[in-house]
Parts: sequence; C-alpha cells; structure tokens
Amino acid sequence: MIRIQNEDFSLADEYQALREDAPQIGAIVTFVGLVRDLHNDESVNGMFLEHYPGMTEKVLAQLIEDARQRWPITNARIIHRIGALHASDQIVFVGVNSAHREAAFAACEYLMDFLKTKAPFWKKEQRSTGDVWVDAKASDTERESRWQN
Amino acid sequence: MIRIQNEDFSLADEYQALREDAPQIGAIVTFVGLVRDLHNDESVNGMFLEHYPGMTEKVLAQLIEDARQRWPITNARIIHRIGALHASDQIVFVGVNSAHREAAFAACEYLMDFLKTKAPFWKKEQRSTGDVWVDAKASDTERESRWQN
Amino acid sequence: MVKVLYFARLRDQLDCAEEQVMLRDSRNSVAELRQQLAARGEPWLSAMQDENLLVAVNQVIATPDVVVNAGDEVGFFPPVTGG
Amino acid sequence: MVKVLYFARLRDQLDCAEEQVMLRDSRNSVAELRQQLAARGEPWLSAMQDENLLVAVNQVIATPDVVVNAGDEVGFFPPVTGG
Repeated sequence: MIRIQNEDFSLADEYQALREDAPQIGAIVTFVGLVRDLHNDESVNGMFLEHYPGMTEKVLAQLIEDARQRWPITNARIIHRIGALHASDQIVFVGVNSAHREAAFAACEYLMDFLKTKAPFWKKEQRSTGDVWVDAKASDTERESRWQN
Repeated sequence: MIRIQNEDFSLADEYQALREDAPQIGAIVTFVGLVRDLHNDESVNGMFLEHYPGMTEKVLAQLIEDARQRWPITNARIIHRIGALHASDQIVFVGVNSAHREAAFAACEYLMDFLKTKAPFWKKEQRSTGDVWVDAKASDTERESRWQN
Repeated sequence: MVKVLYFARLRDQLDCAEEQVMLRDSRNSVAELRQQLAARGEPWLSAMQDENLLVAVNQVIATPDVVVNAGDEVGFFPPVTGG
Repeated sequence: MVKVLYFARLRDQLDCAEEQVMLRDSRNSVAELRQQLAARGEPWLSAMQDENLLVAVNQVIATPDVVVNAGDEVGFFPPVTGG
C-alpha cells in the first residue's frame, strides 16, 4: 500500500490495517518522520514538499518488492505527504508486519533508508533567512550502502 | 516509561506521548509484538505470561538507560502485558523517539532484543496437546550478541 | 520529440517545469540529450554539467548510456531529499 | 535467613513459589546456596544442577561467586521467554 497525499495520516489506522492482515503476524514495526523545528541554528518555520508524480509510486513499489525478496515480511505500507508542512507535522509513515521481529525491523529501516535516497521527493524549507531547497545528506547515502553487504 | 500490566494498551496513545515529548523530535519508531496463532504445527489457543515483579522493572529501566548511553534518543517507552493472552493479542510495546531515525531504529531494536533475553518474563502456551512452558530460543541470544560490536 | 521534466531546485534555476524537446537523432543517449540541452548556454550549461544531476527515462533512473526514444519522458532532478 | 523465589517451570517442578532459607554460614556464595538446596535431593538436586538455571540476588542477575547475605532476596528461574 503506497499513498502520496497532502492530507495528514493516522498511525492508529495504519497500524490497525497491519494488525488485521493475517493471523500469523507476530511483529509490527512502524516509523513516522516528523518536521523538526530546528535546522542547525536557524529556525525552520515550515517546509514545502514536492515529488515526481508517477515515478515516486514506481520507486516505492519497487522498494517494497525488494524488501519482500530480502525478508519474510507479510506486508508493508508507505505514506508520504507532499505540499506545505509545518513544525511537528507528520511527513512520512512506513509500517511493516511479519511473523518475526527481525524481518519487520530490517525491512522497515531498509524502506526508510532507500526512500531517503531513491524516492523523488524534494524539500524546500521556509527559514527565517528565506526559502532554501534542502541539500541531500552524505549520511543518507552511507546508510543506504550498509544494505549492500 | 515502563509499565507491566494485565490490560491491553493503545499504540495511538503511546505514539501521541512520544510525539509530544519535544519539538526537535524527527523520528518515532514503534514495535508491537502480537500473539501468533501458530506454534510450529501445533495450534496455540492462548498463553499465560508471568514475570518477576520488581526485577522486571529494574531490568527494563537499565536497558533504557543503556540505550540512552549508546544513542541520542529523546525517550523510550516499554509496555509488557502479563496474565492470560489469546491469539492476535498485543503482548509488548517498545517506542522510541529521537531527532534522527538511525538512533530511533537502533534503540528500539536494541530494547526488544535485550528485553527478549534479559527481562524476567516467562510464557506458558496453551496448546491442543496441553500447557507447555516455552523454551528460550538460541536465535534470541544470537540477536543480543550482535550489539556487542 | 521527448517530454522533458525538471524538478525542485533545477526547475527554479531553469525557470522551466516541462518542455517538448526535438531529439537531434532518432536515437539519442541520455548523455547526448544532456549535451544538446547544455549547448543552449546558461543556465542550461551549468545545470546539465552538474555531476549530481539525476536523470530518469520513463520514470526509471537512467545511466548516461541509456537510449532516449521519441515519445519518452525524461526527468531531470537534483538528489532527492524526502522522508 | 534469605527469601528465595522460584519462577515459571522451576516453580512447577519444585511445587514451591517462595520460601525462607536459613544460610549455613553468615556469608554464602550463590554457588554455595545452590549446593545447599541441591543437598535436599530430588527434585531440588536436578533443578539446582541445571546449567541453564539463572539466579538473581536482590533482583540483579548474579554469577556463582556473588555473596548472599541474610535478608537478601534470591530468585531462581529458567531462561526468560517474554516479548
């Protein structure tokens, strides 16, 4: 399940869906990313998220497929918001269910790491000094490369 | 926050508490363990969980303190249920918030791995062939040892 | 003709979100398309020479040798920053 | 006297959840307390000789050399299976 949307989402609803998937589910791991109100020392008043419609969905579907190949997960759900967001808003949800916790943890973190480096989203921050497109972080590329082992 | 209780818990409530902790939170990772309805080929009708009151809370508090020393997390919450549980019931919740996702993922998985091997809980399964105390799994000890590197 | 899309900082730099581009040959590589666009001069020259620029052909990340055919959709964008 | 607690499968095997035990000396190691209990014969002998048995003194996991003093709480239990 992949959704790209302006609207907020409910962790409780997503969790419920993951819980009801199958009787053999023993582990559910969820990740939510929030807008932090600090960017180094500058105040971030809000941000705007854009994406590449069509490609985003393809990339995320492929990531879920890759995760399924690597770990015995039952299902994965990804929601990413676009448009205007403010401090403490929810940005992204990734949830994975599985019979076993190691698969659920690994797949959830894998999906977030690759979403960060492969899914075509871009953030523009509204800072007190003006609007600034956010630079990609080397640390995200490093985290992705961990999964090549 | 550590709670050992007979009652069920609400992921939504726990998530809300983790979200409201501090404005610099950028990542929330939650884990929920559920009663699976299969134990190998035997049907598990339900289980009973007991613990060592007093020691359990001490062990979990120490694990949270250890996680805080290792990663820059803001907070961690653990709930473990005791008493009679049935298929698909929630057993355990671990939630961690942090400015950064790598810390939240690592600390949440660390807490679950050590809870599995260090916290004095014991499961008795009601199987179709009779009640059976569950044996500890070597795989859990192996997962714990990963964190020694 | 190929449909070319520009995203985020790149769209702002070029002041262009989408255009139709006539390919020089019936079959061009991604690298050749970049050269063709760079030949327009600034701001295209700098944008197309940026080694961090990413290219997707028909919504799949493409290396410089991937062939672009008439009717394809080509997206140019900076490194992604979602999540 | 020390308060001794038994949990889970071990409690069922010994049919005992809690007892007060008089230490043989004023200071005993965990290993010595295990020997003292094993000397009762079965089912204590097998239970106390089980190499997987875990011991906590005052609710902290204890190695065989840890000293048990009068008034302490000693818990015996099998490997844990929560979560």
